[in-house]
Amino acid sequence: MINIKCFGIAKEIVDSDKASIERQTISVTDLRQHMNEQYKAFTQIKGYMVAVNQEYATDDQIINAGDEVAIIPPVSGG
Amino acid sequence: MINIKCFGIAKEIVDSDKASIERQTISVTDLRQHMNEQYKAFTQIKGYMVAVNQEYATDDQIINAGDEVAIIPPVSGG
Amino acid sequence: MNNSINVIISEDALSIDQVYQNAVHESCGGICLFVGTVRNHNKGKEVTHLDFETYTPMAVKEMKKIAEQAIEKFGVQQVSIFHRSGYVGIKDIAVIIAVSSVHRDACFEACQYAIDTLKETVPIWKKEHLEDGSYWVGARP
Amino acid sequence: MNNSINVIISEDALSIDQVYQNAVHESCGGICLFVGTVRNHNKGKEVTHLDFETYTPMAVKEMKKIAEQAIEKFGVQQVSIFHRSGYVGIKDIAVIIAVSSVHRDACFEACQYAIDTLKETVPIWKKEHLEDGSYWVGARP
Repeated sequence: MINIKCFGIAKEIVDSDKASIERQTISVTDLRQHMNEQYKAFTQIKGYMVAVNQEYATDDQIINAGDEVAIIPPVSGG
Repeated sequence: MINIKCFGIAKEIVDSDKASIERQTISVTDLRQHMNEQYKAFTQIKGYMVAVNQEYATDDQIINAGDEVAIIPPVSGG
Repeated sequence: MNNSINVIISEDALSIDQVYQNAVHESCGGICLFVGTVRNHNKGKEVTHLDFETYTPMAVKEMKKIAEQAIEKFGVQQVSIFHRSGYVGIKDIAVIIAVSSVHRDACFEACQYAIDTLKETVPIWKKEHLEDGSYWVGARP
Repeated sequence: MNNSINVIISEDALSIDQVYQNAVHESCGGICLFVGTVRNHNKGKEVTHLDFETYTPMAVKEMKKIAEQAIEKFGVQQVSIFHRSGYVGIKDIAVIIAVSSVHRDACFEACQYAIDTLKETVPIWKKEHLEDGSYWVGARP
Protein backbone atom coordinates (compact mmCIF):
# COMPACT_ATOMS: atom_id res chain seq x y z
CA MET A 1 0.00 0.00 0.00
CA ILE A 2 1.16 3.53 -0.86
CA ASN A 3 0.54 5.99 1.98
CA ILE A 4 0.25 9.66 1.06
CA LYS A 5 0.55 12.68 3.34
CA CYS A 6 -1.73 15.58 2.50
CA PHE A 7 -1.00 19.23 3.33
CA GLY A 8 -2.73 22.58 2.95
CA ILE A 9 -5.55 22.56 0.43
CA ALA A 10 -4.84 18.87 -0.29
CA LYS A 11 -5.76 18.06 3.30
CA GLU A 12 -9.04 19.92 2.82
CA ILE A 13 -9.79 18.14 -0.46
CA VAL A 14 -9.08 14.67 0.94
CA ASP A 15 -10.66 15.72 4.26
CA SER A 16 -7.78 13.97 6.03
CA ASP A 17 -4.05 14.45 6.45
CA LYS A 18 -3.49 11.11 4.72
CA ALA A 19 -4.70 9.03 1.80
CA SER A 20 -3.65 5.64 0.44
CA ILE A 21 -3.58 3.66 -2.79
CA GLU A 22 -3.78 -0.13 -2.77
CA ARG A 23 -0.69 -0.72 -4.89
CA GLN A 24 2.84 -1.95 -4.26
CA THR A 25 4.32 0.36 -6.85
CA ILE A 26 3.08 3.34 -8.87
CA SER A 27 4.54 6.14 -10.99
CA VAL A 28 4.10 9.76 -9.95
CA THR A 29 2.00 10.36 -13.08
CA ASP A 30 -0.30 7.45 -12.21
CA LEU A 31 -0.56 8.55 -8.59
CA ARG A 32 -1.59 12.00 -9.75
CA GLN A 33 -4.20 10.52 -12.12
CA HIS A 34 -5.51 8.22 -9.40
CA MET A 35 -5.87 11.07 -6.90
CA ASN A 36 -7.48 13.39 -9.45
CA GLU A 37 -10.11 10.76 -10.26
CA GLN A 38 -10.73 9.93 -6.62
CA TYR A 39 -10.97 13.60 -5.61
CA LYS A 40 -12.19 15.78 -8.51
CA ALA A 41 -11.37 18.97 -6.59
CA PHE A 42 -7.67 18.35 -7.26
CA THR A 43 -8.29 19.34 -10.89
CA GLN A 44 -9.63 22.72 -9.76
CA ILE A 45 -6.50 23.83 -7.91
CA LYS A 46 -3.33 25.21 -9.45
CA GLY A 47 -1.75 21.78 -9.51
CA TYR A 48 0.59 20.10 -7.04
CA MET A 49 3.99 18.53 -6.77
CA VAL A 50 4.63 15.08 -5.34
CA ALA A 51 7.44 14.49 -2.87
CA VAL A 52 8.98 11.05 -2.36
CA ASN A 53 11.11 10.54 0.72
CA GLN A 54 11.11 14.30 1.34
CA GLU A 55 12.43 15.23 -2.09
CA TYR A 56 10.46 16.66 -5.02
CA ALA A 57 9.76 13.82 -7.48
CA THR A 58 9.72 13.80 -11.29
CA ASP A 59 6.62 12.59 -13.17
CA ASP A 60 8.23 9.32 -14.31
CA GLN A 61 9.62 8.47 -10.89
CA ILE A 62 8.46 5.13 -9.44
CA ILE A 63 7.07 5.05 -5.93
CA ASN A 64 7.24 1.85 -3.87
CA ALA A 65 5.21 0.84 -0.83
CA GLY A 66 7.10 2.11 2.21
CA ASP A 67 8.27 5.32 0.54
CA GLU A 68 7.27 8.51 2.30
CA VAL A 69 4.95 10.18 -0.20
CA ALA A 70 3.39 13.64 0.07
CA ILE A 71 1.16 15.85 -2.04
CA ILE A 72 2.65 19.34 -2.15
CA PRO A 73 0.14 21.98 -3.30
CA PRO A 74 1.57 25.40 -4.29
CA VAL A 75 3.72 26.49 -1.34
CA SER A 76 3.21 29.86 0.33
CA GLY A 77 5.73 30.20 3.13
CA GLY A 78 7.54 33.36 4.08
CA MET B 1 36.71 85.89 11.74
CA ILE B 2 35.89 82.59 10.07
CA ASN B 3 35.83 79.69 12.54
CA ILE B 4 36.42 76.20 11.16
CA LYS B 5 35.61 72.86 12.79
CA CYS B 6 38.10 70.07 12.08
CA PHE B 7 37.27 66.35 12.14
CA GLY B 8 39.11 63.07 11.68
CA ILE B 9 42.48 63.45 10.00
CA ALA B 10 41.88 67.22 9.70
CA LYS B 11 41.84 67.45 13.49
CA GLU B 12 45.17 65.61 13.56
CA ILE B 13 46.70 67.88 10.92
CA VAL B 14 45.59 71.09 12.62
CA ASP B 15 46.30 69.51 16.01
CA SER B 16 43.01 70.98 17.26
CA ASP B 17 39.31 70.52 16.63
CA LYS B 18 39.13 74.11 15.36
CA ALA B 19 41.01 76.61 13.23
CA SER B 20 40.26 80.20 12.21
CA ILE B 21 40.96 82.66 9.41
CA GLU B 22 41.06 86.41 10.07
CA ARG B 23 38.60 87.38 7.35
CA GLN B 24 35.00 88.57 7.28
CA THR B 25 34.30 86.69 4.07
CA ILE B 26 36.09 84.07 1.98
CA SER B 27 35.25 81.66 -0.86
CA VAL B 28 35.50 77.92 -0.33
CA THR B 29 38.34 77.78 -2.87
CA ASP B 30 40.28 80.47 -1.01
CA LEU B 31 39.63 78.80 2.35
CA ARG B 32 41.01 75.58 0.96
CA GLN B 33 44.10 77.35 -0.41
CA HIS B 34 44.62 79.18 2.88
CA MET B 35 44.40 75.96 4.92
CA ASN B 36 46.67 74.04 2.52
CA GLU B 37 49.34 76.73 2.83
CA GLN B 38 48.98 76.95 6.60
CA TYR B 39 49.05 73.15 7.05
CA LYS B 40 51.03 71.45 4.24
CA ALA B 41 49.83 68.00 5.34
CA PHE B 42 46.38 68.79 3.86
CA THR B 43 47.94 68.38 0.40
CA GLN B 44 49.02 64.84 1.28
CA ILE B 45 45.55 63.50 2.08
CA LYS B 46 42.91 62.44 -0.43
CA GLY B 47 41.32 65.89 -0.32
CA TYR B 48 38.40 67.18 1.69
CA MET B 49 34.99 68.76 1.32
CA VAL B 50 33.95 71.93 3.08
CA ALA B 51 30.58 72.17 4.82
CA VAL B 52 28.88 75.50 5.46
CA ASN B 53 26.01 75.58 7.93
CA GLN B 54 25.94 71.77 7.93
CA GLU B 55 25.57 71.42 4.16
CA TYR B 56 28.25 70.44 1.64
CA ALA B 57 29.47 73.62 -0.06
CA THR B 58 30.49 74.24 -3.68
CA ASP B 59 33.92 75.69 -4.48
CA ASP B 60 32.62 79.13 -5.46
CA GLN B 61 30.37 79.45 -2.43
CA ILE B 62 31.06 82.51 -0.22
CA ILE B 63 31.50 81.99 3.51
CA ASN B 64 30.75 84.80 5.93
CA ALA B 65 31.90 85.29 9.50
CA GLY B 66 29.33 83.60 11.74
CA ASP B 67 28.70 80.70 9.32
CA GLU B 68 29.28 77.24 10.75
CA VAL B 69 32.21 75.95 8.68
CA ALA B 70 33.73 72.47 8.79
CA ILE B 71 36.49 70.58 7.00
CA ILE B 72 35.13 67.19 5.95
CA PRO B 73 37.91 64.71 5.08
CA PRO B 74 36.85 61.51 3.23
CA VAL B 75 34.05 60.01 5.31
CA SER B 76 34.21 56.41 6.50
CA GLY B 77 31.06 55.67 8.48
CA GLY B 78 29.16 52.40 8.43
CA MET C 1 36.49 29.91 6.93
CA ASN C 2 34.02 27.60 8.63
CA ASN C 3 30.57 28.30 7.31
CA SER C 4 27.60 27.54 9.45
CA ILE C 5 23.95 27.04 8.73
CA ASN C 6 21.05 27.31 11.16
CA VAL C 7 17.60 26.25 10.08
CA ILE C 8 14.60 26.09 12.42
CA ILE C 9 10.84 25.74 12.18
CA SER C 10 9.31 26.97 15.41
CA GLU C 11 5.86 26.90 16.96
CA ASP C 12 6.91 29.80 19.18
CA ALA C 13 7.54 33.46 18.43
CA LEU C 14 10.79 34.06 16.55
CA SER C 15 13.57 36.12 18.15
CA ILE C 16 15.47 38.43 15.83
CA ASP C 17 18.28 38.55 18.37
CA GLN C 18 18.66 34.76 18.35
CA VAL C 19 18.83 34.66 14.56
CA TYR C 20 21.29 37.56 14.58
CA GLN C 21 23.53 35.85 17.15
CA ASN C 22 23.57 32.76 14.95
CA ALA C 23 24.74 34.78 11.96
CA VAL C 24 27.20 37.32 13.38
CA HIS C 25 30.86 36.47 12.79
CA GLU C 26 34.01 38.33 13.76
CA SER C 27 35.47 38.06 10.26
CA CYS C 28 32.38 39.71 8.74
CA GLY C 29 31.62 43.37 8.18
CA GLY C 30 27.94 43.02 7.52
CA ILE C 31 24.77 41.08 8.17
CA CYS C 32 21.63 41.40 6.11
CA LEU C 33 18.39 40.28 7.75
CA PHE C 34 15.01 39.88 6.17
CA VAL C 35 12.07 39.78 8.56
CA GLY C 36 8.75 38.75 7.03
CA THR C 37 5.77 40.06 8.99
CA VAL C 38 2.04 39.54 8.63
CA ARG C 39 0.28 42.37 6.80
CA ASN C 40 -3.17 43.55 7.91
CA HIS C 41 -4.45 43.50 4.33
CA ASN C 42 -4.13 41.51 1.13
CA LYS C 43 -5.78 42.18 -2.22
CA GLY C 44 -8.06 44.80 -0.67
CA LYS C 45 -9.32 42.59 2.17
CA GLU C 46 -8.60 42.89 5.86
CA VAL C 47 -6.54 40.04 7.25
CA THR C 48 -7.07 38.93 10.88
CA HIS C 49 -4.23 36.38 11.16
CA LEU C 50 -2.41 33.57 9.33
CA ASP C 51 -2.01 29.89 10.00
CA PHE C 52 1.14 28.17 8.74
CA GLU C 53 1.13 24.46 8.06
CA THR C 54 4.52 22.85 7.53
CA TYR C 55 5.81 19.54 6.22
CA THR C 56 8.53 19.96 8.79
CA PRO C 57 11.24 17.39 7.94
CA MET C 58 11.13 18.18 4.22
CA ALA C 59 10.85 21.93 4.87
CA VAL C 60 13.99 21.78 7.03
CA LYS C 61 15.81 19.90 4.25
CA GLU C 62 14.77 22.46 1.64
CA MET C 63 15.77 25.34 3.91
CA LYS C 64 19.21 23.75 4.39
CA LYS C 65 19.57 23.43 0.61
CA ILE C 66 18.81 27.14 0.24
CA ALA C 67 21.40 28.04 2.88
CA GLU C 68 24.02 25.84 1.19
CA GLN C 69 23.24 27.32 -2.23
CA ALA C 70 23.49 30.85 -0.81
CA ILE C 71 26.96 30.08 0.57
CA GLU C 72 28.06 28.49 -2.69
CA LYS C 73 26.62 31.14 -5.03
CA PHE C 74 27.51 34.29 -3.08
CA GLY C 75 30.46 33.27 -0.91
CA VAL C 76 28.76 34.34 2.30
CA GLN C 77 29.76 33.24 5.79
CA GLN C 78 26.75 32.20 7.88
CA VAL C 79 23.11 31.68 6.92
CA SER C 80 20.24 31.36 9.40
CA ILE C 81 16.66 30.70 8.33
CA PHE C 82 13.91 30.58 10.95
CA HIS C 83 10.24 30.03 10.04
CA ARG C 84 7.11 29.99 12.17
CA SER C 85 4.41 27.34 12.16
CA GLY C 86 0.86 27.68 13.48
CA TYR C 87 -1.07 30.84 14.36
CA VAL C 88 0.69 34.10 13.49
CA GLY C 89 -1.02 37.44 14.22
CA ILE C 90 -0.82 40.79 12.42
CA LYS C 91 2.65 42.39 12.64
CA ASP C 92 4.04 39.12 14.04
CA ILE C 93 7.06 37.53 12.44
CA ALA C 94 6.57 34.68 9.96
CA VAL C 95 10.17 34.27 8.83
CA ILE C 96 13.64 35.62 9.61
CA ILE C 97 16.65 35.15 7.36
CA ALA C 98 20.10 36.40 8.38
CA VAL C 99 23.24 36.26 6.24
CA SER C 100 26.70 37.47 7.19
CA SER C 101 29.53 38.16 4.77
CA VAL C 102 32.95 39.78 4.68
CA HIS C 103 31.75 42.45 2.23
CA ARG C 104 28.22 43.71 2.29
CA ASP C 105 26.95 43.30 -1.28
CA ALA C 106 27.10 39.52 -0.96
CA CYS C 107 24.92 39.40 2.16
CA PHE C 108 22.18 41.48 0.50
CA GLU C 109 22.17 39.28 -2.61
CA ALA C 110 22.25 36.04 -0.65
CA CYS C 111 19.48 37.13 1.73
CA GLN C 112 17.21 38.14 -1.14
CA TYR C 113 18.00 34.90 -2.94
CA ALA C 114 17.13 32.93 0.20
CA ILE C 115 13.71 34.52 0.76
CA ASP C 116 12.82 34.37 -2.95
CA THR C 117 13.74 30.68 -3.12
CA LEU C 118 12.06 29.84 0.19
CA LYS C 119 8.78 31.14 -1.21
CA GLU C 120 9.16 28.84 -4.22
CA THR C 121 10.44 25.57 -2.82
CA VAL C 122 9.91 25.12 0.92
CA PRO C 123 6.82 23.02 1.76
CA ILE C 124 5.04 25.49 4.02
CA TRP C 125 1.47 26.64 3.45
CA LYS C 126 -0.20 29.82 4.58
CA LYS C 127 -3.92 29.98 5.32
CA GLU C 128 -5.03 33.57 5.32
CA HIS C 129 -7.89 34.37 7.68
CA LEU C 130 -10.11 37.29 6.70
CA GLU C 131 -13.08 38.70 8.58
CA ASP C 132 -15.47 36.69 6.38
CA GLY C 133 -13.60 33.43 5.76
CA SER C 134 -10.23 31.90 5.08
CA TYR C 135 -8.31 30.37 2.17
CA TRP C 136 -5.01 28.69 1.31
CA VAL C 137 -2.81 31.32 -0.33
CA GLY C 138 -1.78 30.61 -3.92
CA ALA C 139 -3.64 27.29 -4.18
CA ARG C 140 -6.31 28.27 -6.67
CA PRO C 141 -5.88 29.66 -10.22
CA MET D 1 0.38 55.99 4.35
CA ASN D 2 2.28 57.94 6.96
CA ASN D 3 5.97 57.36 6.48
CA SER D 4 8.27 57.72 9.39
CA ILE D 5 11.98 58.24 9.70
CA ASN D 6 14.17 57.54 12.70
CA VAL D 7 17.75 58.67 12.71
CA ILE D 8 20.05 58.42 15.73
CA ILE D 9 23.74 58.73 16.52
CA SER D 10 24.43 56.98 19.79
CA GLU D 11 27.37 56.74 22.16
CA ASP D 12 25.86 53.54 23.57
CA ALA D 13 25.51 50.06 22.10
CA LEU D 14 22.86 49.83 19.39
CA SER D 15 19.82 47.59 19.88
CA ILE D 16 18.60 45.72 16.82
CA ASP D 17 15.24 45.25 18.50
CA GLN D 18 14.81 49.00 19.00
CA VAL D 19 15.61 49.71 15.36
CA TYR D 20 13.28 46.90 14.30
CA GLN D 21 10.42 48.23 16.45
CA ASN D 22 10.89 51.63 14.82
CA ALA D 23 10.56 50.13 11.36
CA VAL D 24 7.88 47.44 11.68
CA HIS D 25 4.47 48.46 10.32
CA GLU D 26 1.21 46.53 10.17
CA SER D 27 0.69 47.37 6.49
CA CYS D 28 4.10 45.92 5.57
CA GLY D 29 5.04 42.38 4.66
CA GLY D 30 8.75 42.74 5.02
CA ILE D 31 11.61 44.50 6.74
CA CYS D 32 15.18 44.44 5.51
CA LEU D 33 17.88 45.22 8.07
CA PHE D 34 21.54 45.81 7.49
CA VAL D 35 23.78 45.47 10.54
CA GLY D 36 27.35 46.66 10.08
CA THR D 37 29.75 45.01 12.51
CA VAL D 38 33.45 45.50 13.19
CA ARG D 39 35.69 42.98 11.45
CA ASN D 40 38.76 41.59 13.19
CA HIS D 41 40.91 42.15 10.10
CA ASN D 42 41.37 44.64 7.27
CA LYS D 43 43.85 44.50 4.40
CA GLY D 44 45.72 41.64 6.04
CA LYS D 45 46.15 43.33 9.43
CA GLU D 46 44.53 42.45 12.73
CA VAL D 47 42.11 45.09 13.97
CA THR D 48 41.69 45.59 17.74
CA HIS D 49 38.81 48.13 17.69
CA LEU D 50 37.46 51.21 15.93
CA ASP D 51 36.81 54.77 17.06
CA PHE D 52 34.04 56.72 15.32
CA GLU D 53 34.14 60.49 15.27
CA THR D 54 30.95 62.22 14.13
CA TYR D 55 29.95 65.72 13.11
CA THR D 56 26.69 64.95 14.79
CA PRO D 57 24.22 67.67 13.70
CA MET D 58 25.31 67.45 10.06
CA ALA D 59 25.48 63.65 10.15
CA VAL D 60 21.89 63.51 11.43
CA LYS D 61 20.78 65.86 8.63
CA GLU D 62 22.53 63.72 5.99
CA MET D 63 21.05 60.53 7.44
CA LYS D 64 17.57 62.10 7.29
CA LYS D 65 18.16 63.01 3.64
CA ILE D 66 19.08 59.40 2.88
CA ALA D 67 15.93 58.13 4.60
CA GLU D 68 13.76 60.63 2.67
CA GLN D 69 15.43 59.69 -0.63
CA ALA D 70 14.90 55.99 0.10
CA ILE D 71 11.17 56.60 0.66
CA GLU D 72 10.91 58.70 -2.47
CA LYS D 73 12.95 56.43 -4.76
CA PHE D 74 11.67 53.03 -3.63
CA GLY D 75 8.24 53.76 -2.14
CA VAL D 76 9.10 52.13 1.18
CA GLN D 77 7.23 52.71 4.44
CA GLN D 78 9.60 53.34 7.36
CA VAL D 79 13.33 53.92 7.45
CA SER D 80 15.47 53.80 10.60
CA ILE D 81 19.19 54.54 10.58
CA PHE D 82 21.20 54.21 13.80
CA HIS D 83 24.96 54.82 13.95
CA ARG D 84 27.44 54.48 16.79
CA SER D 85 30.01 57.02 17.87
CA GLY D 86 33.10 56.44 19.99
CA TYR D 87 34.81 53.14 20.81
CA VAL D 88 33.41 50.07 19.03
CA GLY D 89 34.95 46.64 19.64
CA ILE D 90 35.28 43.62 17.34
CA LYS D 91 31.90 42.08 16.41
CA ASP D 92 30.13 45.10 17.91
CA ILE D 93 27.58 46.99 15.86
CA ALA D 94 28.64 50.19 14.07
CA VAL D 95 25.43 50.82 12.15
CA ILE D 96 21.90 49.44 11.79
CA ILE D 97 19.54 50.31 8.96
CA ALA D 98 15.97 48.99 8.86
CA VAL D 99 13.49 49.52 6.04
CA SER D 100 9.92 48.25 5.87
CA SER D 101 7.81 48.02 2.74
CA VAL D 102 4.55 46.51 1.53
CA HIS D 103 6.39 44.24 -0.93
CA ARG D 104 9.82 42.90 -0.17
CA ASP D 105 11.94 43.85 -3.20
CA ALA D 106 11.63 47.53 -2.33
CA CYS D 107 12.95 47.11 1.22
CA PHE D 108 16.07 45.27 0.00
CA GLU D 109 16.82 47.92 -2.62
CA ALA D 110 16.17 50.81 -0.26
CA CYS D 111 18.26 49.29 2.56
CA GLN D 112 21.23 48.71 0.24
CA TYR D 113 20.85 52.23 -1.18
CA ALA D 114 20.85 53.64 2.36
CA ILE D 115 24.05 51.93 3.52
CA ASP D 116 25.85 52.65 0.22
CA THR D 117 24.92 56.34 0.41
CA LEU D 118 25.68 56.60 4.14
CA LYS D 119 29.23 55.49 3.43
CA GLU D 120 29.59 58.24 0.81
CA THR D 121 27.91 61.26 2.33
CA VAL D 122 27.47 61.11 6.11
CA PRO D 123 30.20 62.99 8.04
CA ILE D 124 31.40 60.17 10.25
CA TRP D 125 35.04 59.07 10.45
CA LYS D 126 36.43 55.73 11.45
CA LYS D 127 39.83 55.38 13.07
CA GLU D 128 41.02 51.81 12.78
CA HIS D 129 43.20 50.59 15.62
CA LEU D 130 45.67 47.82 14.80
CA GLU D 131 48.07 46.08 17.12
CA ASP D 132 50.89 48.37 15.94
CA GLY D 133 49.17 51.70 15.38
CA SER D 134 46.05 53.41 14.11
CA TYR D 135 44.89 55.41 11.10
CA TRP D 136 41.88 57.27 9.72
CA VAL D 137 40.23 54.97 7.17
CA GLY D 138 40.15 56.26 3.59
CA ALA D 139 41.91 59.55 4.35
CA ARG D 140 45.16 58.92 2.49
CA PRO D 141 45.69 58.14 -1.21
